[in-house]
Amino acid sequence: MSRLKALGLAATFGALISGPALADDIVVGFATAESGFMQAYDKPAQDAALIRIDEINKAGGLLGRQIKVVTADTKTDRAEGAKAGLEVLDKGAELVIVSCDYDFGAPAALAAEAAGKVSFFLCAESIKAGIPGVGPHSFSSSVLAAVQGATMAEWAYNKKNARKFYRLLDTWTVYNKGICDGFDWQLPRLKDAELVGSDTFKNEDASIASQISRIKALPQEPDAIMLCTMMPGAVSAIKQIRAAGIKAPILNGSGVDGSYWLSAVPDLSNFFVPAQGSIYGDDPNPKVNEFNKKYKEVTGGDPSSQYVYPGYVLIDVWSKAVERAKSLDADAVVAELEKMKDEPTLFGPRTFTSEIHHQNKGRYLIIETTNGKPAVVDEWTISEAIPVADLLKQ
Amino acid sequence: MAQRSSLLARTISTLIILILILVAIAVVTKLLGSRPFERTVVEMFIRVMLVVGIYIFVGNSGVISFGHMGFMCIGAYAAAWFTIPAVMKQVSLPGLPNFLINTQLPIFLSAFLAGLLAALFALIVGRILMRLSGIAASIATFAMLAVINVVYSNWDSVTGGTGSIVGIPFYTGIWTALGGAILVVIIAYLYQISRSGLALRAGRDEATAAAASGVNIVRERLIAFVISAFVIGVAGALYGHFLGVVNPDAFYLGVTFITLSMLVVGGMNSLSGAVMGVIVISGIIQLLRWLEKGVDLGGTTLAIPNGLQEITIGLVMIVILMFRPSGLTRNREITWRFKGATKPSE
Amino acid sequence: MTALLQILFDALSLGSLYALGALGIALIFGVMRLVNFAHGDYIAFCVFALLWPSIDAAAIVFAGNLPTIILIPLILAIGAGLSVLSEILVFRRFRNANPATMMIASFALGYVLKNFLLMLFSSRPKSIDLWSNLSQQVEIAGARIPLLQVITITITIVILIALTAFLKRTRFGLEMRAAAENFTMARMLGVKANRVIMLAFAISGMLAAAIGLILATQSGTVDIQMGMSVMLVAFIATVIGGLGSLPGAVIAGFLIGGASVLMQVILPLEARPFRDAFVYGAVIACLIWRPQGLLAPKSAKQRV
Amino acid sequence: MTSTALSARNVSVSFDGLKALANVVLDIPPQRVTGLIGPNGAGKTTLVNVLTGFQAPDEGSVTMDGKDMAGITSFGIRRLGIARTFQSGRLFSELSVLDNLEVTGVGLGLSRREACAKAEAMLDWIGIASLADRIAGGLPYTDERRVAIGRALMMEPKYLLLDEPAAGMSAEEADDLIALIRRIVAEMKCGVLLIEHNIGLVLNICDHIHVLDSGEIIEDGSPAQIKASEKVRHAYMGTQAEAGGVVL
Repeated sequence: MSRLKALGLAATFGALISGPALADDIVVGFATAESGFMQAYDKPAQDAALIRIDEINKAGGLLGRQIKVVTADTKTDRAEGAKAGLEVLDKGAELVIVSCDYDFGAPAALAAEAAGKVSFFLCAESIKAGIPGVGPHSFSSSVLAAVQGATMAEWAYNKKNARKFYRLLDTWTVYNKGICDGFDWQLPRLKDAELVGSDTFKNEDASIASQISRIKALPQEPDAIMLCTMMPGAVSAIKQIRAAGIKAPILNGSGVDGSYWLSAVPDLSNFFVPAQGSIYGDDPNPKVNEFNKKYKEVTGGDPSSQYVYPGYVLIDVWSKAVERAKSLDADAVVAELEKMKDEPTLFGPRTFTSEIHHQNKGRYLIIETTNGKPAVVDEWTISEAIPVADLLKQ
Repeated sequence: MAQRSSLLARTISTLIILILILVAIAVVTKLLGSRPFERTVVEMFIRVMLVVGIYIFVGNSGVISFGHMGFMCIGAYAAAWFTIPAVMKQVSLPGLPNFLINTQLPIFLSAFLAGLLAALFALIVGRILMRLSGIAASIATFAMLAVINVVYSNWDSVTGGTGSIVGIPFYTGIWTALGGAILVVIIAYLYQISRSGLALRAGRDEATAAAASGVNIVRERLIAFVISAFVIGVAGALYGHFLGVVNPDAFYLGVTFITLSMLVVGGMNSLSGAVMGVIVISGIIQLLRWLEKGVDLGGTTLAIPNGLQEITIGLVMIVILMFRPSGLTRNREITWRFKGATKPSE
Repeated sequence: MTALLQILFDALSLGSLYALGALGIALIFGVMRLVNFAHGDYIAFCVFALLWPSIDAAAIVFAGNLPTIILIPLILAIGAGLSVLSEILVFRRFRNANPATMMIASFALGYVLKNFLLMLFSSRPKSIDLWSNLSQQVEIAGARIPLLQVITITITIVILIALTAFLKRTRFGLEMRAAAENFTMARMLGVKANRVIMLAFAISGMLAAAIGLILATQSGTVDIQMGMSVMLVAFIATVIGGLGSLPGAVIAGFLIGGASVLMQVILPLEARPFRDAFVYGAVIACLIWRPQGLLAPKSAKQRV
Repeated sequence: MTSTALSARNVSVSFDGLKALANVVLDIPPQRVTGLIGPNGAGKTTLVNVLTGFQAPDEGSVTMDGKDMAGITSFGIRRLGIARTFQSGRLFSELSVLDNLEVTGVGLGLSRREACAKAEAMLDWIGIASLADRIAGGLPYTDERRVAIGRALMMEPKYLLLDEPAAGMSAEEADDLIALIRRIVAEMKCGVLLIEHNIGLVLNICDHIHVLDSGEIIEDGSPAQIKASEKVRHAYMGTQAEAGGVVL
């Protein structure tokens, strides 16, 4: 990051964070990781959220009042997370924004719930990040992992004529299992589609040679491999699969979106990722490309993956709900959020109901990587929302 | 020959001092009135339970265990099974047996049963593992931890897999945690002065000579293993009620190393060492976190960069161990007397 | 037959990584009874040395761009240097401390290293393309194996032979073996303790660097956690093999790799996520069966 | 065969193919001091280990008062009344002297209160009551030996096996030790096996002496017989010329 840009960042956010708090200000609290493992995942989405807040403030504020941001570091520690939640609440936060991951964000979200405040996960994709795992005032602005698996299965079936699927699950996280769960839900709904094999591995496995041997032992290569994994193991798995000469299309969740890792697998092709928006400058919506430019201006770097976007979306939908409720009262804001049906945002429509505060159906861009170059090739929305009951079972 | 005062009279001062220190910390915290700080102290009291729990086995037997956080895992999940409302369990943990789904116990009964479950598990596994000693025993306990972790991370219908289980009632506040810590310190003290405690410590110093004194080390180790599993199981339950969510990842290597470090830095062969290790390390961590957030010095804010706290605490631990290889308390117990009879020569 | 051969290759490739790790840990344990928990962080450190410090998502390749002939010695030297430095600055002061104290000190050192890397590079895994032509397949008797695995196995065997020759034939080696068997005795017989220990640390650090390079080439990833799982398995292998026994550590490393691959192959799908539980269960069984390890050196036998 | 004695019957032990004990026959009768001498590496300590259950014999058996002791653990054997000391002291270094003795008490089933009382009485009996509260790790050599004997004597064992108790003692201290051993036999009715390098001490106090060399009993008899034995002289001259020359 160049010094000049760093200054720009300080100027924009510095005013937001350290400016004097006026009695009239609306306080938004970030109980997110500023250090440790989660920092790398929280920061980009948080920056996007700050961009949206800045836009709102420049446009006259929310309910005519300026939004003021307070932060507390969770240090990627669960117990510290709960403390960070309390800290921002003590500073008067009306909205508590918590870590990207459900496990690390939940303690702070639970603190907000106990205080009767609205909480939003920055980009959690588990059904628990919302009513089932926190309570009636909690939301996530991203799209469920299961939708990603379901989207890829249905899209590959329709557009790539895939019939024989292979499923490779990394059992490390709920996110990974969520992708495969969505895939499992979708597969029986696709006529003639069949699962020709299934296997598991662990993200930290030094080698997945035996899993690959199992794929190679199939009488014929599958039409598509559903790979449910995330960083850092994903790169290793993809590299080993391609190195073994398996050329079948690889379907993934959004966790592997981004070009920062592609250098590890030169000339990767036939590789598909669902994304809420494109970071590659070719989003069908020009406003997304404008946002990317703005993000670069403010932070000094391009968005590294689609996980920047949910941060922007959450401030967007929350502020709309506040404007509509004409109040900061948590119940009133939640009621307005739950009225949203296909509410347009820069990164696809959002729907919340009293049953689910997450997206069980969503529009995804399909990003295909060919010869190491990712590009938007299609857009897909699953034909049927995944029923809440099925999601909870998983 | 002068009549010797009873064992209890000779050693009780350690117990009283440790309890007074814990109570004083709780009272001061309440007076300060900061909610985030109060949570820090609650977490510290739970750590006291964990470290003293490990001490009961490790300190008395001399066998380093990497497996005890497995008991914390068992305890925390048991507390989840016993206290989450039935409606939530039906959905999130459908694999639980019916009687468990339909039970919802009061928190203290649940914590006690959670401890018992951990103790029962320790009894079964310990009958095999306690035959080992030295580094082989350490590795075997680590293998036990790994097995527990793998099972709880993947038995989705009963444990929720790698995902967090939610819906555990919030309960553990500062007085509950203080009560838990005091209770555990008392248990550790009573074990230490018991027949089994003495025999086990003899075995720690000289296993062969202990056997030649009629001590069945395997049995005494098993007793300590089971008691410490109970204590840590209860601590796990309170931790669940403290955080409101449990996740297998929270009971794996990270917490194993931090608790062992606290024990060793404090002095692993004494109860005072276990307690002081937690207090001193927690204190330093808190201090560094305040520094990280920034200290206001006459208008200018002085702050250390994020992440430096972790590096510093690691260095502090190395330095303490360099100068005090047997820990801050030098493996002694704190007593009224300065030149106590319990002073080991060095 | 081909399937069996494939299993054998898969087992050998995983096992050789573990064996190299176990060798690094066993060497240090042999000469100073230290279980070095920082070993995994040495691995990560060496791999991060390929990159320029940056917390951006995309890696800035630095040393990784050097020609192979310079790159390999450089990374090995970094591993050796880091390892020797930690001995001089930290472990030397713990010569007479009990094993638990040393273990916690090494853990604390690893914690410092890890967080240092975290500060410089952030937790985000970075990608790097190292010798990607090594990932092409070779076919041996119908079984396929990536060239890299062939090289890994070969390197392991070469290192083993070289190390064995070094230990058997040279004066340094003789001293080190003597020290591993019975340190106090060796010292009394005039073995220069510091020299032998430093040498052991240097070799151990180089082994860590070698593992790092192999892992980075294979996975294309540079990650803070990357040495962790190899280190844990290596640590277990060292104990199962018989503490202080270098051949034992290597054999146990291959055995655990083999067991892991075998479980992956034979377990039914529902049980496969529990693979490691079976592997660790086997570890416990093995310890109960031979508490002193598979190849315990004579000095390890307890004397009454 | 004496019916009341601790006996080794044709005991053989080998380590890695090397014979440590071959066909050893030895009786330790009650209320007597039996001596066991022999050059370094003769297998004396191995024999003690076999007699106390720390080492299972490859062949042969150990019996106490006619009862076969095979398969009984070392702590089980102590509970049956066979106590021992170790060459290297092996006190519980971080415990006090009193606690060192108490360990045997609780090991044999007493409560701590009872064990404490017995331990105090034992320290008194040996004459080291003043050491009670000292930490064992820092004791001088002779005191260490006496504490070790006290620890073994707790609860009045039937047999006591002393492994080189006088090593490193001055002549005066050795005399005290002789007096103590005499009292043990007389007052506790205990059968004692004494292993010593100090052959003078053994000849002085023992009723019957066995000589072990390279794992075999090469001679046994009264002190006078041992003194006169050509075999013994030869064994000592061969392996330990200086010791043999001076003592015999």
